[in-house]
Amino acid sequence: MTMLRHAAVIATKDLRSELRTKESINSTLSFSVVILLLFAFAFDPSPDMIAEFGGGLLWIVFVFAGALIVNRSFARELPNDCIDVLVSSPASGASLFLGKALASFVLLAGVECICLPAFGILYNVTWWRSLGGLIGVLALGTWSMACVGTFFSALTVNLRLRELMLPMLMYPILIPSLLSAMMLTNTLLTGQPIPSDFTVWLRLLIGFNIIFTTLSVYLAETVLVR
Amino acid sequence: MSGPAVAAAGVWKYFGDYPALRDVRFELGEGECLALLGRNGAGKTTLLRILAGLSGASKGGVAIDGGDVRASATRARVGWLGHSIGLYDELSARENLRTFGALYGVKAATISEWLERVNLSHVADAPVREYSRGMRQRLAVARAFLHGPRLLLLDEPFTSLDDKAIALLQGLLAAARADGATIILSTHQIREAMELASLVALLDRGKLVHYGERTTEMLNDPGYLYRTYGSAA
Amino acid sequence: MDERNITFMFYGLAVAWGLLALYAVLLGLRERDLTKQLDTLKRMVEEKK
Amino acid sequence: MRTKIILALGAITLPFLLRNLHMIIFLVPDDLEQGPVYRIFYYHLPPYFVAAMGYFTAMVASILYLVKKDQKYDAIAVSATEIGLAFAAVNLITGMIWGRISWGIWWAWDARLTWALIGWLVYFGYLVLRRAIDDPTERAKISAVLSIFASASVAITYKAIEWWRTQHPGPVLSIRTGGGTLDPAMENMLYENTLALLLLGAIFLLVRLRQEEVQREIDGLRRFVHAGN
Repeated sequence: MTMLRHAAVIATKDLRSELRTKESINSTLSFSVVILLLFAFAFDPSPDMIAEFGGGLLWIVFVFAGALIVNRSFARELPNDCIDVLVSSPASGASLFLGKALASFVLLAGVECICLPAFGILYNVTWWRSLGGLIGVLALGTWSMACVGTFFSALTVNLRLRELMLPMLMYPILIPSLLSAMMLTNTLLTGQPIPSDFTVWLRLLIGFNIIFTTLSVYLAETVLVR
Repeated sequence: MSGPAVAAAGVWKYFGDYPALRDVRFELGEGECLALLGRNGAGKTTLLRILAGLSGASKGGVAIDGGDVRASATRARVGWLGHSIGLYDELSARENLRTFGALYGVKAATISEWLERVNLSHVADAPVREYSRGMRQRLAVARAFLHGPRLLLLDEPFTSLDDKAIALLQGLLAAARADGATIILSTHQIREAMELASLVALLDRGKLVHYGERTTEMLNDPGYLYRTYGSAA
Repeated sequence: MDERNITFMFYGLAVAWGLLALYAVLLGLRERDLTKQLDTLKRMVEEKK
Repeated sequence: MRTKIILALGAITLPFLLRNLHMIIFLVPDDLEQGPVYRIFYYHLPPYFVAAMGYFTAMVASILYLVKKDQKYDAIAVSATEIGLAFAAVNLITGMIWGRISWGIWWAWDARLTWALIGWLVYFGYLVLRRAIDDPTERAKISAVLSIFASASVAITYKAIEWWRTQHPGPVLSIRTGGGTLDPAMENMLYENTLALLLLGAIFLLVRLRQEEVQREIDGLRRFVHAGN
């Protein structure tokens, strides 16, 4: 329907702008790989240590990468007041938000596709044994970050201390989804499928995504019409 | 079919406790052209932004053809040109127009036609960052007129344009006027804008102190309106 | 019960009351600051008239 | 008029709190295993209720602000959040002191303590965001949206942390456990102290609300003076 069509237009515009300027991709990628290296130096983890906190470590890298990417999401509209043109177009606030969240999701997924093999090499983890489950959990976790992150990027776009404010607001609110993602990724990295008592985390992650996507889509219009 | 009627019914806009707009009330008929005058900070931009659905009125409201300004169908017919050009520097002219055009459902042929009309087709695929000021302004005008808007909201359109761009904009506005579109443009008392206007409104510290026909004296003597209606300060 | 148990009880009670008292003091400070601002502004308005 | 209510409430609450304190230290029966330190519990659980009430009021006020756009609800939201944070701090730190004795470590990753800390972080972010926005109308709208997001997240976190780890003793109140685990005298004191702290919270709320109104008046006057009209 038209909302999704408008969202797609905004998403392709965002991705094209990003691929042309690479203003957030470069910094995010190098930043993520550096963190992976630092952890390797700091812990020099043995395989069973990896089984215990591999998922946590991976998600810490993704969370930092996420904050860098979503920070630029609405900031990109400020030069030349492009935000005014978008808001005055027939596209609703919700489709603007969805388009931007989609673009951030794709960028973040790109960074993850590079970090995961790097993680596998640095910590010699055969992460692809239960690949299906892993991709599912990564997608859910990444969407929760893209959704909440992009919404808060819209919320804080006009503030002075935006770079500082966004992560500070975003991280505590994302704790339930990050916690679930870390628990699930931990077991999936070691190759076993999600154990029965862990399905509760999967339900939490899915519930979190549903609640916050609806809230964001519903409140986007209020936030964007200044 | 002629452009929509625009009505403001007791619009108040507060920035905190500061009334940027105080009980602004007017009805603009279909196909009319209103010149919105006033000093800096009188509330011209605030009123235009509310009419374009960019910000909400604290009290009262505006209606375009009786409809809500945030309704998608209404906004599909509105053309907005703000102070800055509203284009992406990293994208080319064609990509910019294609992105905005897609939101209004504009076909590719119209886009190249408009690139031709503002004679930018020779640089259509270079990023806007490399354009001269005049070229950027012409592209901004093309973006505002791209989807054939029936209501044009222009915020001091003439102030930063070079001569070629002013001539282009005047031609387009005259054509739109002839075609029955409704136009509201805020201006710093520049003659070009006054010639087009059929109605004139004067805002003074948020209050609409005058709204009526544009007379010839106003055209010849820019200060006339401020002396007769504006407050001394 | 070892002696530490009782002392920690007093720590706990002290912290509870202390924090609430601290918040009350903060409110009081803000109250004074607000009234001061209000008075200076009112005087400025009088002078303008 | 409101100052009269505040003073009247104060006249009731302060002696009530002192009486409770006296009873808690001397009269309430001892808990056999934990010894006197369990008495901190009367200042650990009740503030948790008051904080939760504060956060809930803030959420409702924020929703009402978005619907009705009346600055009054924004004032209630910020005051309720601030008071929620104050009582949550009491809950958090008393919990840590109590934990120090019963578990032997300052910070046990116990479900309720962790949840209280996360809630504190989320709503502290709310206050910091408010300070970063100058225009009151804009500030009210953005904080209302943030408050709704915050309360949704804090609610989900409650469940998440619960599943994650809980060393916290199970619910002790008879209403929750169907009676029996707590000595009735202890339980009555819990309710009484909760009531006393709720009254104190109400006083703080009224004072804070009046301060918001004074702040609005100041902003209005300052604009009037600067606008020079």
